[in-house]
Amino acid sequence: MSDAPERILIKGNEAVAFGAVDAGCRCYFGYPITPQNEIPEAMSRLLPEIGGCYVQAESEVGAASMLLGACASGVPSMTSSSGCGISLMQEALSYMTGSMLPAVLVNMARGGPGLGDIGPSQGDYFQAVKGGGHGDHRNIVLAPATAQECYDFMFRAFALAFTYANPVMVLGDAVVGQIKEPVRRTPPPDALAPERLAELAAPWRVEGRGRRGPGAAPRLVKSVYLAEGTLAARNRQLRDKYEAMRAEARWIAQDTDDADLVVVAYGSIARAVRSAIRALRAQGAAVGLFRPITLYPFPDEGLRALAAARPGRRFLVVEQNLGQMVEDVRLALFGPAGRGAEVLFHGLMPGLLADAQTLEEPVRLALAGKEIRS
Amino acid sequence: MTASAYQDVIIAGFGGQGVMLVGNLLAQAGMEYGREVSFLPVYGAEMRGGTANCTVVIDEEPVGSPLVRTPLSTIVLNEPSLARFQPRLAEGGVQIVNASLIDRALVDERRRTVYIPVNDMALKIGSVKMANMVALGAWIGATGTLPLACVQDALNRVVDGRYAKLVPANAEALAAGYDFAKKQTA
Amino acid sequence: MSRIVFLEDRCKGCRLCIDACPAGVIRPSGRFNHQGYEVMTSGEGCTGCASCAVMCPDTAIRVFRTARTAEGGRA
Amino acid sequence: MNNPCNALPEALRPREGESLVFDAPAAQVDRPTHYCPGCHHGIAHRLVAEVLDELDATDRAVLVASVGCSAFSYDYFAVDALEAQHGRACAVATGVRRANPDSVVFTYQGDGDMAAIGLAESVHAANRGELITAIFINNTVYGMTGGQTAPTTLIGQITTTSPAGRRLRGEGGPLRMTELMAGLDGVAYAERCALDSVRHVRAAKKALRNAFEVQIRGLGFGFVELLSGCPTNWHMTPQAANRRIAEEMIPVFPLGTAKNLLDK
Repeated sequence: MSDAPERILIKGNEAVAFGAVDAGCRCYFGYPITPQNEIPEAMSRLLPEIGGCYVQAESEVGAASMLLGACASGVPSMTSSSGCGISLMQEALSYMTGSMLPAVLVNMARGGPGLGDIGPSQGDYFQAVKGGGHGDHRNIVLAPATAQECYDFMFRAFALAFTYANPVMVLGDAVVGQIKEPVRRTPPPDALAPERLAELAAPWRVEGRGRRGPGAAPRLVKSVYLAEGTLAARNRQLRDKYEAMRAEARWIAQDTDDADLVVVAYGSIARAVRSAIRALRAQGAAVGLFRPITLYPFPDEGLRALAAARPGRRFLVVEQNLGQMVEDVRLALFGPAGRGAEVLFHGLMPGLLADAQTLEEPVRLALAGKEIRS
Repeated sequence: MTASAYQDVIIAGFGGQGVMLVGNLLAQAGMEYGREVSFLPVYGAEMRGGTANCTVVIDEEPVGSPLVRTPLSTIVLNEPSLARFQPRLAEGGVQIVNASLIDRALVDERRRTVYIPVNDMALKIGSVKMANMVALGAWIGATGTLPLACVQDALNRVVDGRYAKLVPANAEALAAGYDFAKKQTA
Repeated sequence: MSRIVFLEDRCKGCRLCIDACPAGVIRPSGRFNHQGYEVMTSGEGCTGCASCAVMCPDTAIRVFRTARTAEGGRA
Repeated sequence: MNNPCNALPEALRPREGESLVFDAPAAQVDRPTHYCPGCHHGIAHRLVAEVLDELDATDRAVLVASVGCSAFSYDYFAVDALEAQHGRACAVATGVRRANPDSVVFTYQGDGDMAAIGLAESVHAANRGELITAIFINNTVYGMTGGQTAPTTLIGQITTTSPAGRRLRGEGGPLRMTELMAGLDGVAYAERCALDSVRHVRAAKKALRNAFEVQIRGLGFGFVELLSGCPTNWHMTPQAANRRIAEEMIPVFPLGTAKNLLDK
């Protein structure tokens, strides 16, 4: 055996909780909803042991509002929910973006619209990436596919949230949350030490002015800007920040060098796609995988590079929804900097479980340039 | 990766038959054996019809899809599960079928099957609650995916500390199923 | 005698101080501050009880109390 | 902290033989408010600031502001502050106090904010016994939006959205927050006061002090309801508004301490 720490077999949801706590999270606010209940359950055990706080709120509205208060205090804090619960959090999410607060939210998405079901779905892509709340709020969105990534991405989420003073959402689904896999509980290379997070919050957190010494001026954390020109200035500041976030785009490209067809998929669906691609490549098909790790900022550059490297190369977007990320793929390839490429779409219906074998046929059809029926 | 290193199984039965526990045990053992594993309990629509099921994948490289449409093996503990998963079993795959609760006439003779009375065997060992362990033992015997001892040892991590005294009996149940399958396939 | 001082630029002319004064010494002045509110004025007889200041929503009144040297004695 | 008095011109300084017996508290920011003439928010702000100073809590105080006329209350308190969404102040304050247990946290909310859109957040924060102090301004209307019906509007009261007068059936009766709060196990102090008279204002200050003390002593949630005037939306003079509080509001919203764990 290597020197690596022991692997433990835990659910993605539990990995989220361990990752958050190890990354420095000290407050959790939530409300029960399937399929993410292992997160609050784990947090209610873990946080009190280390002097942190766990509060089961009266609603997701309350939970997200408590998160706002804890984040304004500069303490690494999070909430988690799913589907309809995340909808209820949109108000606070918009306020937290407007107030420039480092909130971390986890959405283990379930099927929708409405109450939907408790199975996996990627129907919340638009809500997560385009912003489900009011105003020009943008949030970094990370999309884990494995339990290990659930652990690792919590470090990245807190690091990004505090670096940019902006909410970060971790978007999984019922499969990512419920899958049990081996996880090594060791901080990933992009982790920021909890002391560093505290340093980043020191210039703006509310804490009682006396903590900053005698005669310190009071601080105010807010999103309202009524005086003429002040909201414009705030939005310019946010725009510049969103631009800077583009440097955080991450993706994984696998087997793309020789690929005539690149399948674009994220999260749990990318796993099924990867297995399908493995099987098809064994049969000689030239097909590869492009997996966005950040859904916002979207990895435009990576996609464009793939398109430019091999003109005529096709792209097939596979999502478990009616077609959401495909719009961002098209924007990347057809937008101002893109030179275009053939972009096909295959949608898996929410409420069904996606396996690799089912995905082989649409990929084969896309390779042959034939119509795919979702 | 070699083709033989990959193994997957769907374990299905009534809620309460311990389907999730043996799935968990298998994944834990696979991990301790140094393999990559995934264990996925299935919720929602899949829970209708009186069955609970989970999928375990064991591989030498990181697991891709944690779900399989045509499993290489199944463990079916009740009739609804047989009806659901027998048609999906991959060609050449093996199924462990609970003879205590499932009519032999329902078993597709073209399928490689270990037809084993897990409830009756478990009762003899001490408790019908260990039927799931007998079935998993039979699966180990039939597939050879992991050493029996490795799975028996993993019981110590999977069984809650409060029930530690039940570990030896569960290990015995695993062995009984294992021996049954070995004899049948010998 | 005690006295009160109005911060006239804070006064909004609500007149709550008039009702509050047990000595009845506060009345409108007929003058307006820069915001156009009619400010108050105080006549003789203030006891320094601060009731007006307690009721003032704009913290526009300061109260100075003179220590009484003898019962009924006034400066 | 600078005492505003020091900035006053010569005429406003004590003369020989005089003492300044009423001055602005240090926790209050020396600036004109945006409130209407005769609005009681100014009195309530000053009382809270006085209490913070007297309890030596100003330096560790955090104000959670609400939405309504008092949305900009943070402009008038010399303490760290943050904005909450409409109705969510008690939940936001929960987050602040839990994240920063050494702070003294208070919300300042109107009746629409706390008793309508934020009733759930308020009641549950109170029921959890959060160590925060909630100051609740009851003036029976939505002030900032122009005098619409509030949960506290009196039966028969005409508002812009109850033109025929509020009717119990279909529109509900005046919500009695103090009684509701006092019934919750997590609440350590609950009192209803009024700001219509000198005597009542002085009593209100005592209640506010108690409501902060229960927080500082870790006893539970502190709550004070302040019956306040809204001359603008009541369409009456400030003086008449005070009379309305005495004659119409207090009979419906009885004054007094509904719960006090300080002496136990």
